[in-house]
Amino acid sequence: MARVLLFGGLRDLAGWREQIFEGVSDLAGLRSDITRLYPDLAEAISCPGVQIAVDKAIVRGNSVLSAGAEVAFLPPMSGG
Amino acid sequence: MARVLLFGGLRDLAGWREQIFEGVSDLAGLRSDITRLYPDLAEAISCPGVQIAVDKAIVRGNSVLSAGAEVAFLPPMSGG
Amino acid sequence: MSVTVQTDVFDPGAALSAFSLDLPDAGGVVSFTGIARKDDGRTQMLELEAYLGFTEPWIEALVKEARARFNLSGAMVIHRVGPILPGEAIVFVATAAAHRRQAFEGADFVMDHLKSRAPFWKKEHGPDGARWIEPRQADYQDLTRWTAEQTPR
Amino acid sequence: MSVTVQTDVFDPGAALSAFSLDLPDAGGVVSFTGIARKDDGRTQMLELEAYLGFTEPWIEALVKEARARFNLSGAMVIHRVGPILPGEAIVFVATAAAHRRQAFEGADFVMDHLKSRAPFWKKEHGPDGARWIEPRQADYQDLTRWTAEQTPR
Repeated sequence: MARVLLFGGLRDLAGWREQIFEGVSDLAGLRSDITRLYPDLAEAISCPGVQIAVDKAIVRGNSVLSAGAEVAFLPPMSGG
Repeated sequence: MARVLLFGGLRDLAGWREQIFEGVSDLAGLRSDITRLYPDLAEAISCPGVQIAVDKAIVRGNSVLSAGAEVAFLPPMSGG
Repeated sequence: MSVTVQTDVFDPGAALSAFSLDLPDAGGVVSFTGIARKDDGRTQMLELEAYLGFTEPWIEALVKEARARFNLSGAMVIHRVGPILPGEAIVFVATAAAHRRQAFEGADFVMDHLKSRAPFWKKEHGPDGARWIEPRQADYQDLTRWTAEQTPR
Repeated sequence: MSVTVQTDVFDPGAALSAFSLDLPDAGGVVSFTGIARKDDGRTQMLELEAYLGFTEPWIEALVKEARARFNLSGAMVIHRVGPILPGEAIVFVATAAAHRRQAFEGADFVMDHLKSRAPFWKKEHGPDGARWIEPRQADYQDLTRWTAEQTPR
């Protein structure tokens, strides 16, 4: 189970801010589920410039997700 | 007649801050009076770096003094 | 060192007073306040989003770097999130140091990095609708001032 | 534009609040506060002397130059004279501009010129007596940052 958070334009695109994905154990699996359920979002989060944070730390490539992990998709940051 | 003002270290040296000099009509005359009455001060105000303001405007060289002119001797400024 | 991300409107002057209360031996204090511009009515509202728990540590790390680099004796950042109206303060940065050059450069450094790199997402609401915005090119250029070892003059 | 030379102690935060009240379309406000350092007790008191009627116009001309050069939409200077105790504010400069770089450079410019050139005379009272002081060499060096046409980066 992973808690997925969307920020900025990704949230507007998906129409939601936070969602629980059951039965995922790594980022690759989560991406598959997102592709199946939200193809537009899947495309958007594959764009260069979109970063992924697992439990509030930026990760690159695949990553194992512990139970209850928080996965945030971060579009290019606008600065303060 | 001129009103003479001293600032900074010049005031400590002379022991006064403000004094009226009667019967002076230009800076050269004022300097003569100061040399006669306060030789130490006269020497100090001849040092490079000491500026003279007549009626709050910096002057260089000799300058005619109108009646009641304010003459300020300004040692090197320390900045704020 | 204090970093606050908040939705509440704040008074930069009150922030500067609070910051100035506890400065052991500072010779100079610099503050910067970023204000939402009126832009002739083109922007009616800004909306700033942060990732709480991620954004604050990011700012704290930036402030820590600035403290070490410019020998700051104190630093404070307040950053608004949520809806922000034209004329309201968005960000406040204060730095204290023994000498004024350090305080100036510390505040400048923090602002350049906050404006270009900080994890915020910004939406502009105008008469023609809303749009998410990205840093201006000028903000990225400002960042290059701080590369390598030397500090800008 | 406001220039004040005063003997009264002031709160930099209150000054920043007052300055921030009337800024038509500023995007950035920078403030600098210069504080009398404690210097491990070496300076027990500073005494600042101005030539009233001469010092204020000098500062006003400086602020006017800064406004034109950095396109400032507002500027404020408060400068103390008389006896000043360690920890008290000596000088406060605030600048406002559409963009933050201008506000930073405007405040920096005003401070560099105030510190090295302004018509004040400063006496330091310490445990070994009092002495009149002159600008530090570093203050003169800061001035060279603003010569020629270019602004420092």
